[in-house]
Amino acid sequence: MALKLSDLKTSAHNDWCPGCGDFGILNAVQMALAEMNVDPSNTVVVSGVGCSSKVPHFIKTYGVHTLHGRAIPFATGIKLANPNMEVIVEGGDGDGMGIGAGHFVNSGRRNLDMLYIIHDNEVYGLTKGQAAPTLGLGKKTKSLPSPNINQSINPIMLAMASGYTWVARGYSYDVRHLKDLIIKGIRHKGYAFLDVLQPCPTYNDIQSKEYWAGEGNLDAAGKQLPRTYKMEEAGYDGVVHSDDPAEVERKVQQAMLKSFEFGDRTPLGVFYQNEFVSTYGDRLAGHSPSYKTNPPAAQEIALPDGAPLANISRLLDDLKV
Amino acid sequence: MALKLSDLKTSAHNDWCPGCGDFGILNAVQMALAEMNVDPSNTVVVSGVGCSSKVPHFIKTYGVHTLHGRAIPFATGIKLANPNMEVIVEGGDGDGMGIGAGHFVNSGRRNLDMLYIIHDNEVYGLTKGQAAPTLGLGKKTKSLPSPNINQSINPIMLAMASGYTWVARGYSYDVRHLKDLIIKGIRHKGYAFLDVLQPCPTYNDIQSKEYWAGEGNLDAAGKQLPRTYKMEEAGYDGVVHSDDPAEVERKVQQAMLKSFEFGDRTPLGVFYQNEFVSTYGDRLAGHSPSYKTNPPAAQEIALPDGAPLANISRLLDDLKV
Amino acid sequence: MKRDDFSWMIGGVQGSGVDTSATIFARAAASGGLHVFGKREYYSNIKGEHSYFQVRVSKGTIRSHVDTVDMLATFEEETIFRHALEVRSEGAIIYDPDQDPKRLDQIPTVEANVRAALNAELSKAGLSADVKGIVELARRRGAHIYPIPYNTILKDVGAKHGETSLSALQRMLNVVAVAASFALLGYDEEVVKASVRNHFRSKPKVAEMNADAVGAAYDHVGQKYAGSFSYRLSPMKSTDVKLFVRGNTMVAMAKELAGCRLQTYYPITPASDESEYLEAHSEIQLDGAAQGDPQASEVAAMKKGSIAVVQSEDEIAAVTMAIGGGLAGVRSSTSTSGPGFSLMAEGLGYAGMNEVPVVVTLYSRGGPSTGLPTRHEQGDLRFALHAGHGEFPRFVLASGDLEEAFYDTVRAFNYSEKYQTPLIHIVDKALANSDSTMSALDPTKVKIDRGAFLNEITTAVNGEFKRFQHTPTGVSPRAPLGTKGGVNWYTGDEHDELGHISEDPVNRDYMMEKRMGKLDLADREIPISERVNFFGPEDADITVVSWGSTKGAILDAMEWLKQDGITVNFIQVRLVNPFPTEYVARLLSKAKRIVGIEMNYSAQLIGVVRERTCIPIEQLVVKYNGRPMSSEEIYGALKMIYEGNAPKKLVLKHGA
Amino acid sequence: MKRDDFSWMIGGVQGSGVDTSATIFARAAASGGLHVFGKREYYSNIKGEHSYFQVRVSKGTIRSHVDTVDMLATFEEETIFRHALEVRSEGAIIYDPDQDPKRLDQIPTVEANVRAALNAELSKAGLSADVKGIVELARRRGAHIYPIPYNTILKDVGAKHGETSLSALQRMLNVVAVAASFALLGYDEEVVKASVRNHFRSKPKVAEMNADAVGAAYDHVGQKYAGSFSYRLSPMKSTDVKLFVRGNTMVAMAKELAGCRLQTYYPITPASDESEYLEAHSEIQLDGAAQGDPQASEVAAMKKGSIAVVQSEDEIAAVTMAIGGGLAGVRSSTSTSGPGFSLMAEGLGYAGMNEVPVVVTLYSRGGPSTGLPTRHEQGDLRFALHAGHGEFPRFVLASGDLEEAFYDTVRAFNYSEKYQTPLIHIVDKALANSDSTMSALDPTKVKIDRGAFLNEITTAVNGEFKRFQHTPTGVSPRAPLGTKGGVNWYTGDEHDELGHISEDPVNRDYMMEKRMGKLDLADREIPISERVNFFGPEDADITVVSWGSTKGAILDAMEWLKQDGITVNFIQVRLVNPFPTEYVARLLSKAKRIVGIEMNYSAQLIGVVRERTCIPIEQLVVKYNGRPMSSEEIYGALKMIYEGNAPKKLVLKHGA
Ligand SMILES: Cc1ncc(C[n+]2csc(CCOP(=O)(O)OP(=O)(O)O)c2C)c(N)n1
Ligand SMILES: Cc1ncc(C[n+]2csc(CCOP(=O)(O)OP(=O)(O)O)c2C)c(N)n1
Ligand code: SF4
Ligand code: SF4
Ligand SMILES: [Mg+2]
Ligand SMILES: [Mg+2]
Repeated sequence: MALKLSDLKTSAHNDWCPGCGDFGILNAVQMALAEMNVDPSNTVVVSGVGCSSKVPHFIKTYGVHTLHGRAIPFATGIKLANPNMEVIVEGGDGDGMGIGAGHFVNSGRRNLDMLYIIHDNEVYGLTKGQAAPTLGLGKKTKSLPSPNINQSINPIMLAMASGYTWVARGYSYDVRHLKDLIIKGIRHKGYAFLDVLQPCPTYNDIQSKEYWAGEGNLDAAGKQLPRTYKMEEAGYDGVVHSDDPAEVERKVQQAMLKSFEFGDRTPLGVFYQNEFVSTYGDRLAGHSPSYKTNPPAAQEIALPDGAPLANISRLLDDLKV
Repeated sequence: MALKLSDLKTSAHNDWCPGCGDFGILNAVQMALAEMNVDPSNTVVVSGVGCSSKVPHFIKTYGVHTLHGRAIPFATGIKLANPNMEVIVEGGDGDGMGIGAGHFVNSGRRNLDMLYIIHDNEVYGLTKGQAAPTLGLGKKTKSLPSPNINQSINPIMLAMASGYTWVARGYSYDVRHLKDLIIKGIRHKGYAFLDVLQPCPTYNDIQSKEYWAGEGNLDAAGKQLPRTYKMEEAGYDGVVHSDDPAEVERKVQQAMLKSFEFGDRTPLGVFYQNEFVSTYGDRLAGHSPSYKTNPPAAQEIALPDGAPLANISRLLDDLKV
Repeated sequence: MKRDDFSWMIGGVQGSGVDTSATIFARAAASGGLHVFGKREYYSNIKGEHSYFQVRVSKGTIRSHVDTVDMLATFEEETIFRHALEVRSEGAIIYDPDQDPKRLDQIPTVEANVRAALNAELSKAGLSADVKGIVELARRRGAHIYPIPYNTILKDVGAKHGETSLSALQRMLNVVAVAASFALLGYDEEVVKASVRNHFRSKPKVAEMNADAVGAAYDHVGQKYAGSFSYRLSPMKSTDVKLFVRGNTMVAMAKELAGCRLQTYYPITPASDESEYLEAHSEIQLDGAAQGDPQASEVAAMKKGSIAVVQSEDEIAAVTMAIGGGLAGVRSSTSTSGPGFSLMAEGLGYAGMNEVPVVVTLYSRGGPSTGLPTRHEQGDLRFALHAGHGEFPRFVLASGDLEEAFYDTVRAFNYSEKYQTPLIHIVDKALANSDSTMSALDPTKVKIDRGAFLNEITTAVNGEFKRFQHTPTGVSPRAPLGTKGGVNWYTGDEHDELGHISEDPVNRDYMMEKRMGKLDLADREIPISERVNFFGPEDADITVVSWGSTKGAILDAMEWLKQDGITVNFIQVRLVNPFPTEYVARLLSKAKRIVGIEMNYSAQLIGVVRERTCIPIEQLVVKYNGRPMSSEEIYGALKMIYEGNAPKKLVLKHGA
Repeated sequence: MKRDDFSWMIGGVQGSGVDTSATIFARAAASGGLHVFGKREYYSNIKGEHSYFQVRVSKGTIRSHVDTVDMLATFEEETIFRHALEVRSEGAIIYDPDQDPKRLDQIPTVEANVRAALNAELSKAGLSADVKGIVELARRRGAHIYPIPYNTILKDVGAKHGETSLSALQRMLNVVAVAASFALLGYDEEVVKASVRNHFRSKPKVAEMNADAVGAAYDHVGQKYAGSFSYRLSPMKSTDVKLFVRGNTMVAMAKELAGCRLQTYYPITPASDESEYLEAHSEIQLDGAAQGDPQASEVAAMKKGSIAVVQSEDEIAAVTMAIGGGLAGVRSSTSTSGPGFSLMAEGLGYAGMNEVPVVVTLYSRGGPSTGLPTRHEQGDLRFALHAGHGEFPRFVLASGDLEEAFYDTVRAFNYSEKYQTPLIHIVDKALANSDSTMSALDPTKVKIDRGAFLNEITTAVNGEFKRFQHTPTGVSPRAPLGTKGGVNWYTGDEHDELGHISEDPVNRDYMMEKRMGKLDLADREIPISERVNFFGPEDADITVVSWGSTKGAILDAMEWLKQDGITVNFIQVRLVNPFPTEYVARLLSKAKRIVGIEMNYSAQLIGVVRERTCIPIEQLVVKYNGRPMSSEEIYGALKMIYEGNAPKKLVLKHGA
């Protein structure tokens, strides 16, 4: 039975500001899940804390709205426990690359098979518009009393440096393209990172919908040129096609160089994709084969009468005097 | 009066293992400070927790041995309070890029004028040799029961992605070269990062002194080829010579590409240096000019009788009914 | 119980200017010499959810809110549905009759159970579930209903100023609601206009238009409802009402006065307002001696200083940066609330171990976890007392009202620096976000005491300075990092006098006793007057024990109870650690009937009192629904207890 | 006080095999049916600092260490300097006479104050500050000195096996020291050889050479010192000595048995050993039913499972990953010690708020801050009870010995899952790092109780499942993430039955009462026998209250006191939260004289007892120098108290 978009809507009241870019991302996720016909009860959306992190409440799969900055380790625990579940992580840029930067970097080292979507609005929405790590040095959004005194982080570059094996960027008002990216990210075997440009009309008057649409960016004929473009359409191929280390290195470097493009011509699409890296699940199974065949969440641990199923007599034997 | 090396030695007992690479780094730091003839009482070495982080106790400047992973924010607080002090941060790779990765990344956004030295031994020394974030996937040091199941982080790349304005690598057994790098790093106006290859003979039998000396890396004639080389000697120039954004971008990209070299030919020296970025102190002073002229640690806050010097009557005026 | 104050409420959609209207109302009242207390309630949301503001006005001192609503000013439907039935009999409701057809089921932000309850009431009364119905129900229950044709009034005003944009006109809705309220109360029109002009002073045209809106509202009310509402509000000539303030601001100002020169923060509700205030006022005038003395010290005259305010990457960084500042000899602090404080536990222990002064201002909000981020609770006391593994000294100081928050902030830095110990200053959200008039503050009453702070090291041996030198008191002279004449070390490990790692058991005992002993020293040295407030007669029917923001409501309730012939005294503990055991035990041992009052589930302070004094306190009044205690609730609770009708744990439940 | 056990000590440089020798000694004794208790002391250092191991051996049950050293085995100078004077009169010192000329001032690892004290003693005695001098001083104080020519013995053995490498020979120093000790004690040579062979079983050649070294040492002692030492040790035929175990391992094994299938950790002393054990044993045999029943269930037979053991990037990740595992329905835990636990406060609150079962094993070590990472303290109890802002339920369980640690670990998972509440299991370092013989463990005694755990959702409405459904007990049926039949939500915010954010005050009250009420439920349901141990006669001269690893020393001391005619009973609190208030109050109200014994500065448990019972406990015995309490110290302290000679707070100070 095919999943309909409406099957993925919940009864929870959505209290995002009118015009918030979060709506587009929510729609794209729901469209992707519907198109993939996922089993909602085998899917979980895990988030941190922030405006964007309220998103699980609006999607009718399992939803875990966690702590500020901790979406990744919560999701990691869920995926480790139940590797057969579809795990999607979402959260804000402050959540993911401010307070959560340590997890962002170190989870890149694991290559767990999940998708992480950052709502990149360059501000801390829910706490009233302070600068997020993606806001450029000297930028002054309407929420800031004076220009930002921190340099910004480039999420794509940081993801590449951290070892994500699928790295992409989408735009919250290009819902169809975003939906396609989400599907690719979910299908990717390994850790996928999707940075989504998300206008926050309430606090960020710089990276606005109008800005991305090309306001003030006119061609010779005075026509607005949108500030985003699709890399793939421009001939870019981020996919690693063989596990030859030289090819891998080339593609990594290409993605890093590509990540420098930002502003008047901001690339959307897949910067990098490498299906040849073992997942963390594979690696655990290398050490303990039953991790694959009988993963934690699938294991019975006791008989109906409560007798434990684990037999530790071999462990006790080692301790015999 | 010139500072002698012996003036920088303390009475504290050094309990590193015989042959530990930490000794070379300690020596290099002391030599650098002596050569620069710093004022020990205007200098502070701040560290985290780990074998390497015991280092402040062996240097006769002020020393602050902090918490695991928190050397950077402690040092940040010190530097913010007393911008005229020389602040050097040291710590392990686990300390800096494992538990401390969030600070590593976000402090890169500030460009405070300090030097951060990581003792890169690829293991957690003080807790008995677990894998550090710099140990490669599948590597099995003698301390590990089975091969490492995490991918590694490239510290140079991470530092570049985080916005450090001076990024270099040294080797703990090339003390003179290391000393020169430390001097450069201290002199750099902005946030400097120095990754130091540091053999841990007790737990890491892979990245050993012999390995770096070229064991098993033979040329056609059967001669050992050292696995490190000096970039500058090979014609590499990491310095940004003008504040033209194109030049900056080129140099950043060059450093990132260079950081891919590792293993049989590992570059030492300065990957990147940019003196054109405003420091955090400058930026604070942009907002509050007295930060430069009368910084926190220099300010008197009370008269001898305890009367506060701050006059808040203008603030109170705003609240008058 | 006879209230002679007036309780006014306004509500609306978050982000639509509810705050502004309440501020204008309050300032207009305050500038007429009246005492004002304001309390804001809002969701953890940016735009769209319901928020409301309650402003209490009186000729005499008031310190709390009440549950009763004397007048409800509304301009949209949700506020009417949520609050109309709270209006007392003979109270007033101002509303826009254009809203009459709006239906309850069209408002998605109203919770299902709230909606169900309203539907039930309306249908029981045979009324429709729309604005018209609810207004009618309120009328039946005794409220006076004042329909105000907002749009007509606004259009007229707009026409006069050539303003036709609907959204521009809509922005004046608040002012019309405020003005209509004042008009009904017979309050001086010019005072209101002056207040409005002052509020919009940066935009003169807007100011004039709004002042005209005030006039139009007054005209309308004057024509239609002259004298119809019985309560009158009038300005008073001379009172001690001098300032109109909010909790965060009080703490921020006091930090500058206290000499705090490094403030770190990671954004969090309701703490970040304080840091943002400091950021906006980071240049500091250092001619402070002039405050008291016209012949100000020359050293300082006209000098300026700066407080570095830094947004950190997380709260671990915030607290460790502040400790770094403390090590460098700068009075440093960080402000946060529960979730952030949870991340500071390890840092606190480092400060304790290394005897670093640092002040953490903890704005306590509804927990646990993310909890109720914009709601009220005193739920963090026990955690503040025990945060961090192992044993180290710390001060825990809790203020009860805005004036206390001001002076306590200065004391916080003094205690922390003098005893070289971290200090947690709890300011609960009910203080942080409440507004109040108060009499003038006197910065010259404040003294700064830095304790054994060295500007130069003269005792170094071979260049090494014993930072943790053995002394009889346990307090060692402290030289900041950067002090000439020697160097020393710090480490989170147990250490010797120089600050080097030491695992020696003898040194360990000494250092533990040195550190922990400082609390005993402080216990001996800090006067009781700075640690506990005792209100009421020595001999009373009821002895209340409480702490923090409940102070105002308890004091207000005490006055009403006195009118009823019930005498109450009140032990307000401010310095919870070191706990003033002897003094409190002495007061309690004389008490007839002890009642613990706290805005949390488990009566945390009472646990501390039991632990320290072993005096059992069985009667509790608690509240944990996320709303602060009102003076009426406390009045009712104590009366019930006095009459012997209360359960052992009386749970207060009022709030919307 | 008459001890009939034997206390042996060996010391050496960290990393030089002190552990190995002690293990060989202990196993050789245990395999002879003797009871053994071993305690290790070491610096926070990898190589070079001094470490020592004390092994106590007895024919009867022993549960603690003593201060007295009956025999000191050494093979290098530092151990002689540090410990020679601890050897009792008539005790024995084994040493290498080649060390005689080594001077105290040549050992940089000896702390200045320790050196000064030794120098003073030696010079007072007119002896040189070298090994020769200290050995002479020990002899004068009554010790028997046994010089052993290690090098000669080793060279001879080496020659026989063609081994000339000095470092290879040096590696046998330990074995020679152990063998010489046993030889002096007249212990069966073959038992020792078998033990050595077993230890080196993976390297047969090394094993043989070491066995020969044992023989050579026996030969040497036999020739030179036959019968010269009076204490004899001999194997016993049948005893209940079955296992030789260490704390970490007990907990790890029990976790596998309890069904824990996700363990996260960030390396930290002394916790990581447990995780590393689990990592090395992550394949799990699931035919456990066979343990009790030869006709094992077919479902399970021969099936294998896996525990995922994950090194996280920090402890925040460790605890939140484990909570993630808990949400997914997997019994999950993390192990840490103080600094790591400090970082878990926020995560704990989330688990409490969302009713997620998760077990945190807290290996308590010397605090505060980095503190004394390899030393002992029970300093984290109060923090464990209150960690995390706001109010949420949690269990705090503390084990007193290795067997308890095993069974408590299983209970920990049961409580946590049944009441859907985080649990902190405190195992103090003195347990984690002590080794002990014990009788067999019985896995069939263990039952797993998962509480209201759903495998399928049948009650979803419109696909939405009420995870936090109102129930009379407060415990709602729980379906893991991934369960078919519906979905639900979790949030750190206050939430409704579905798990969606709710700020409604009525719902809030309900949810607070639901969560906190589970502790009352547990208080009613969990039998006292699992929560408190009560030892000794109902009616006793002294009633001791304590918790954790002091248990063994207290029990041992009680036996000695009984011999002296002093009766003691002992309340050992295991489940500190929910606190067994009524039961403890009842016992205490009958007590003649109550003594609180704790290995921390402020007597944390006693504070809890005072808070809960309001019974004042004034007499304390505490220790906070980083060394565990010995049975001798407790014996001495209680005797002093009995005789009325003790200060109110008696601080124990023994330890090196
Ligand atoms: C430990 C902790 N610190 C601070 C907060 C307060 N807080 C809530 S949301 C938020 C920032 C949200 O910004 P972002 O992650 O960019 O999400 P957005 O609202 O922009 O979608 C902060 C700091 C918190 N909840 N927890
Ligand atoms: C919060 C916390 N977690 C864990 C530890 C334990 N710990 C001490 S040192 C260390 C790792 C040290 O590794 P690294 O930083 O690489 O330094 P190295 O010892 O290799 O020089 C750890 C995990 C700690 N001290 N604090
Ligand atoms: S504040 Fe910004 S990010 Fe948050 S809901 Fe409003 S528009 Fe969206
Ligand atoms: S363990 Fe390794 S890093 Fe640590 S002191 Fe020894 S050699 Fe150096
Ligand atoms: Mg954001
Ligand atoms: Mg390391």
